[in-house]
Amino acid sequence: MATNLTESGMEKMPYKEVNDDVVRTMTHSGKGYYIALALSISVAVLAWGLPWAYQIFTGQGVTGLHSPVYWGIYLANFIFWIGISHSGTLLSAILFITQTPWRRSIYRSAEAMTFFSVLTAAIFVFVHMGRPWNFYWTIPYPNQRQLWLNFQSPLMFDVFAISAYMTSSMIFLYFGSIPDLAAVRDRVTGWRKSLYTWLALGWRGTDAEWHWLSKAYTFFAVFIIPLAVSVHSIVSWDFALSKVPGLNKTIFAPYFVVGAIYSGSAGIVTLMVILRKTLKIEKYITLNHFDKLGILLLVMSLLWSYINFLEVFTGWYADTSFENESLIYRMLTPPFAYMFWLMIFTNTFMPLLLIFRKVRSSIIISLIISLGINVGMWIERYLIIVTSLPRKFLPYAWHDYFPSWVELSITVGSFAFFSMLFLLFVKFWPSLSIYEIKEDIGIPMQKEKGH
Amino acid sequence: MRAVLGLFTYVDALLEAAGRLKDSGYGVTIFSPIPLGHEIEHTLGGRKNHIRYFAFFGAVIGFIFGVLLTLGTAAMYVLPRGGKPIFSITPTLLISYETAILFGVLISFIGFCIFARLPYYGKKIYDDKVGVDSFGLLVDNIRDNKIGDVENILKEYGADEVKRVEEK
Amino acid sequence: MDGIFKRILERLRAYRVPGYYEKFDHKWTMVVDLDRCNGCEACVTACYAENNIPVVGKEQINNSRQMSWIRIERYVDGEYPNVKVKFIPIMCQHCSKAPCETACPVYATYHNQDGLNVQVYNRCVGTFTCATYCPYDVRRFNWFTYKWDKPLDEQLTPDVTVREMGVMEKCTFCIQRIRAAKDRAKDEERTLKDGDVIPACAQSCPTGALSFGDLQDPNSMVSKLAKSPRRYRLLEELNTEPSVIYLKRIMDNGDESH
Amino acid sequence: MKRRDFLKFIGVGGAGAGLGFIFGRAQKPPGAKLIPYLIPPEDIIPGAASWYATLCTECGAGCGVLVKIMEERAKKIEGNPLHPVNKGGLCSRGQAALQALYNPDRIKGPLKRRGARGSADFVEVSWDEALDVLGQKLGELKKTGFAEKLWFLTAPLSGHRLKLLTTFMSAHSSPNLVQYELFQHRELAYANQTTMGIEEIPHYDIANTNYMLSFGADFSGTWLSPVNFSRGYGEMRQGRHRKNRGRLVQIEPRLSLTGANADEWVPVRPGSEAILALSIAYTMVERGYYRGGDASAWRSLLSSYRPSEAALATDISAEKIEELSKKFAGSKPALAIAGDGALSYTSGVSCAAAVNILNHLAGSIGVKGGMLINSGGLLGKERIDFKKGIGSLLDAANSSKVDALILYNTNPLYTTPKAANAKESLNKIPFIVSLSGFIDETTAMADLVLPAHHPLEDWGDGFASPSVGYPVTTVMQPMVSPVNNTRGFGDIFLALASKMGGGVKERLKSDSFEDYLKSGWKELYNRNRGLSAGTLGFEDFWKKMLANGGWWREAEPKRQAAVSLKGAKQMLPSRPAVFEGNEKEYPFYLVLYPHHGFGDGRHANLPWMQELPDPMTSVTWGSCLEVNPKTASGLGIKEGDFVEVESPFGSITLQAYLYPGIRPDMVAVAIGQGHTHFGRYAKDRGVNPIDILPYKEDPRTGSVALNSTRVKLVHMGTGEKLAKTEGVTRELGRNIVQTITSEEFKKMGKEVI
Repeated sequence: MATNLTESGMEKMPYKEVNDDVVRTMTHSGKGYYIALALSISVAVLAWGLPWAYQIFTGQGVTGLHSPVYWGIYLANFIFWIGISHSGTLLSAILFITQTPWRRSIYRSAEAMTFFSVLTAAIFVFVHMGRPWNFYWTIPYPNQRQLWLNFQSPLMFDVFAISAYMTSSMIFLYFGSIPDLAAVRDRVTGWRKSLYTWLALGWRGTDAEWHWLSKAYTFFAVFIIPLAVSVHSIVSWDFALSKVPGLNKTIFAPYFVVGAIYSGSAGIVTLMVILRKTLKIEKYITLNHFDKLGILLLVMSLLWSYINFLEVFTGWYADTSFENESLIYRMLTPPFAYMFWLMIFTNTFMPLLLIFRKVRSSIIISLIISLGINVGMWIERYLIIVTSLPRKFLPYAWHDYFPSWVELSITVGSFAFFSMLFLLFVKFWPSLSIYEIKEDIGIPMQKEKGH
Repeated sequence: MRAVLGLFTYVDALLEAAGRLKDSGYGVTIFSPIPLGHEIEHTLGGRKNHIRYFAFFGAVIGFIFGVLLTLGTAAMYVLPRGGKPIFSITPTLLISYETAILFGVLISFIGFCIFARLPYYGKKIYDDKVGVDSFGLLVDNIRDNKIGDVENILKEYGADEVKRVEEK
Repeated sequence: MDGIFKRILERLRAYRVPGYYEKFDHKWTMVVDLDRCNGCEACVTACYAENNIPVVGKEQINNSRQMSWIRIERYVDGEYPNVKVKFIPIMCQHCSKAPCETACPVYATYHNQDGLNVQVYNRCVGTFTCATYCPYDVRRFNWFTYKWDKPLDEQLTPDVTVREMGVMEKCTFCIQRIRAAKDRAKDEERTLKDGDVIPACAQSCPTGALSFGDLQDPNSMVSKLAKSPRRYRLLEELNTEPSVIYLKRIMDNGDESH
Repeated sequence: MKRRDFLKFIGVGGAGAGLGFIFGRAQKPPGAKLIPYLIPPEDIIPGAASWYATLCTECGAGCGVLVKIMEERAKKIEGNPLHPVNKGGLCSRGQAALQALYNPDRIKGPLKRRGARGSADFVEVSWDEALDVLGQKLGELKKTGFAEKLWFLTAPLSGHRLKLLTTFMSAHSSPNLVQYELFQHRELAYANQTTMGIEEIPHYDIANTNYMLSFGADFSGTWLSPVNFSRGYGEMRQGRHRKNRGRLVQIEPRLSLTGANADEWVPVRPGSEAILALSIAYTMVERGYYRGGDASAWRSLLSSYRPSEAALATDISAEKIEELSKKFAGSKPALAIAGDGALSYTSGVSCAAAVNILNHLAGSIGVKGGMLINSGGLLGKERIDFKKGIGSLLDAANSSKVDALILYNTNPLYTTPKAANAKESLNKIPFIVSLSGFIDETTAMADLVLPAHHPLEDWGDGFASPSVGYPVTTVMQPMVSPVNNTRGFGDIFLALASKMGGGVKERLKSDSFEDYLKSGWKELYNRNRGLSAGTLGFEDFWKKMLANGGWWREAEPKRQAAVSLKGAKQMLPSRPAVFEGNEKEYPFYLVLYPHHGFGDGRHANLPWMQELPDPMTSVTWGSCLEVNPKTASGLGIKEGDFVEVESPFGSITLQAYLYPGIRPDMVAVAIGQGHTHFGRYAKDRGVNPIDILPYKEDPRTGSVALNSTRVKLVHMGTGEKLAKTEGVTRELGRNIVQTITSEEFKKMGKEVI
């Protein structure tokens, strides 16, 4: 270790400083934090809670949906948030198995992002329902209605996939942070102490506990990767199993999984930039992290662009009136044409800049590119649904779709809801993994013999 | 019986002390803020990994639960739909795949709690400094007369602090 | 305990065959003779009267939320003066391989013993999947709980439920008339004969374009009409196997019309 | 609290901020009332339905219907399968009759005017008080010797209701009973009378014809008897007993619903249909297809309609005329008909005569598949009094010869152009009584409103005109007990007669219209052997007739008729119909047609009719201006843009609809919308195109011409979306409506059945 940089590019510091920094991020919250929290809670309630209550009481008619476009912006949001959630799986599980060093300081908040975006997505399932007060009919429990559920329906696959994914990502997040909760438990007082004592399950850091933790953690990592891939292909099968000309394509499962990982990584880059600035943890998330994330984004953007081109190409190649109409509607008729080309610009051309190291290691440009990708990916989900459903088989029944104010305000509300959850997470949970960073710094040895 | 807790800053010193004490018959537990899996294995010998079986059986049980749920309910209330067979393979496999992973995760988490005997909120021997930067070595079931030798060994290997703790 | 396993095993063997459920009691079929249909929309109003379909008002029609279970589609090709107008009445096709049935998570729509694609209103949770999967766009949704101004609700028939908001609905081939005809046949101890059941639209059609009957009964009018060389089915290439059979319209492609 | 409401409260609705909102909104629905029958009336079995036969009065066709009654509420109207006019079928307006019965805007009881006339400010009065006021007013008129100053304006009536009314008016010694309606087919009756000497409108046997020339007749939509003609159209196309498929040629400037189903569309210039028909007739005589004795006389009579000259006037090529006449003469039996589209010009009656000439030359009068002559109904012939149209009433009112006017089932202020300033004339009438069930434009001017029953609550009968070759009578019986405090049409006059006493009272002695009807029928029963055959006395006959819905007996129509040369000579038009407004300033013809769902505007207050998409434009809840896409692009008009349509007599503004099936030099608007009163569904919705027409009454027939002005279009700018249900009407090669050519169909040979 000639230079005093750790493998992941952080410069070494004593263990104690790591503990202090993490506890500082949790206990000291500046005025800015409270303003942000208050803002996000109020926007979440006003932009999501009230319009939703209004929609429940007046009926789904307040949205812009109609025949033949029965799925609209709610489904686009649902897929967008499920897509963002695959970032956690990628960062913490896949990179954990491949032992990449630079994941150590960012995987915890990535997992948190997974869990919160799955939560937001799950709530969208209820928002888009026609009669949400009967939601419990979609849960397979023994009942006296002499009726079980149609397990051949893609919607039932969704119910299972999302609930499995939500529980396993929650366990994955909680399980990985038990040692940190114990470390924080020893440093805080008052109600926080009783909270973390309860949460840390009496962890003492004995070698036996560490042994079982690392073993179980490997299994979780192994389990959650195929689950994430299956969740997003199931979400894509809601559309691919239909007979709508724009949606009925076999490329949809890989297309959605790649799109998910792509938008997830972009989400992580955005989050890391914001987290780094607000929590003043520049020491831990260094430019090397952004460099590596940049490469990841570049790879994913090329993969996504290939599959997107493939989807359009197969549609065009079939040359049936059904496919052509939905392509023309998506690529050439305003206002969808503007959104389509904006998406192509932000998702394909802008990330090509990440080839240059200078771009990758500049925080501002990475932020702009990742925000562009987030916007682009939302537009992609929105376009998939909203430009293929109005152009189904019978031209007489074609009607265009534009979201109403209720839908738009609920979309804004969902972003506020996500940021509210994240702001609470930062204060109630160690957002950096203390023991992983210490491991990264290295084990204090008396004699400098090679390991 | 009595117990002694020694706090070290350097891991190699601690491991040597632990090896020596273990050879002379004392029960040794090592506290550390970071997982020392490999180092401990070299000196004190590795442990078997029982979580494997939990994960495997959890997945199998989950798979069976999924199959039973889909096919069993279809058999109980026969409602034909869309010309599809009542027992169709693909949806069953899909749902069993999901439940397999779900049960796998849940049962291996339960397995971890069993082996680490974790959710235990009673009083146990513990020192706050272990969570930050020092490494603890707890030696227990020492007969009263041997207390002195154990403490000397610990100091000999450079323990920063040696404390007698009550066995609870 | 072995009773249950024996039942499941026995069903396992029986249900594996995809076509297990060919043994429906009836194969209700609607034959639409497009050469007779003149697009006068008497069937649309008859359906409104028979099935308590709500009137949604101008603003909802602007949002394309009309609730009619049967609609007359009009395709106008050619420029003035060689304008060719074609009408086609489209209602739920009651497909025997219905994409909507497999999609509904709560069995709100399934293929019942009558061979009809049944829509169960009180089970519907409103996930819209069936309407998205239907290639014929014939499903209608109750966007609001629609009101009937005071004495107009006297006209609501008790045979058909009035749907509340959040429920999907579609043409049911006047299932209340099928049930009533079956009851009458049972009271008179005879099996259903052709012409017992006639939906409101077929009954009111002035040109006799719509005829309805059971395809499984060989000497019914529909099975004779179904053998006509002019028969075709809408969007047959999607192999949903619809049970509405259209008879081609005779139209000279207008070259010698002027 | 039901479980579902509980779930809505507790959590699904979102955070507490929303809860206040939730509590405010959720009230429980009012408890529904059970049926408290201790001793249920004999035919009320809760849950079981019974069907009663009656007459549909929504348009003049007079189809027989069955009404499904459950727990004393009318649930559904279906066609009466036994009735010879509609044989079980029914049009959408017939289905919607229930909505008029249970309409929320029906007048609840007799009203007396309180505010200024026309303000529709009424006060409820009791029946006795209202009848006293009317009886006293009529008695006063009779005493002062001005009995003839009582006018009665009604829609065409038939059967015993007309008989009662004529006896009442003659007892009151006033000859001024005016039967007037916008689409009353006066031109047809007049042309038949002058050319063939028969009054009834003949039965057009479409089911058996091989080749049909339809001049502006939208017979599957709104003309004459749509259900009967649609049944005929269905048989003509795919009748089981037919050897080959009939052909339909539609000759009209704007493609109507019938035109859309035709094999050919001949877009003739508006107003020149008569010239085209006569030039076809001339070519038939010229080419020798007509071998009648008086061929030379016909040739000289029709000499001025050579195809070469006619081509200029009608904008149809001479070869086309030759081809049409060759086909028309060649395929026996052929049939030519003239509908409202071709007859409502200033000299529209000439086209009806021209069509009679065509049928005569083709030898299809009185022949199966042609024009079958109807004989008069049981109560003798109903003669249309051509002298008594709306014009006669307005002139009398202007010269203050009218002291009291009674209105029934008619809305002249809506159906007459503003140019006739009917409102001022009505204002001159001191005392106006309306028997309408709704407050429409004319009833708003009334001083006294005596709401008559809706036909489904009332007794009566009707003699179908046009009938189906043999006389058909349909009986109207009350389906449900009256919904509001209204009285039967006959009962009002019987009560009035007993109140006024004197001559009127002896002439109308029976105490209720049901007895009057029954005694009338008893007379008929005793007079005609045909009725009494196979019945055990009058009561049994009466029961059977009520069960079947009427009385008719199949008979081969044997009456013959022929077009006389002299009669035809008077009717020949010298030039196409004249249009007001000069060509340069008002470049476009304005053609009006009855809306598919509203007829002449009488059904605009039915929600089902407002929501029924128009068959050719799919526009609902409003009006639209149909304009040719090329003309529209020339003026920069896109769909949904507001366009001001200005004629020399007024202007209306409505949204444009690009309609390929219309001539570029004309625009078309449907009649039916644009009501200023008439209930919540019809009020202030769309525009009434009749307002901007000139008041051109044809002196011979007394009917107002609808296609009689030119207009200019002013593009007002983009409005909001047009409320229509169609998406894209191009088929894009997706084979949705698959077609085969007639040769392929012939090769298919006899179909299986």
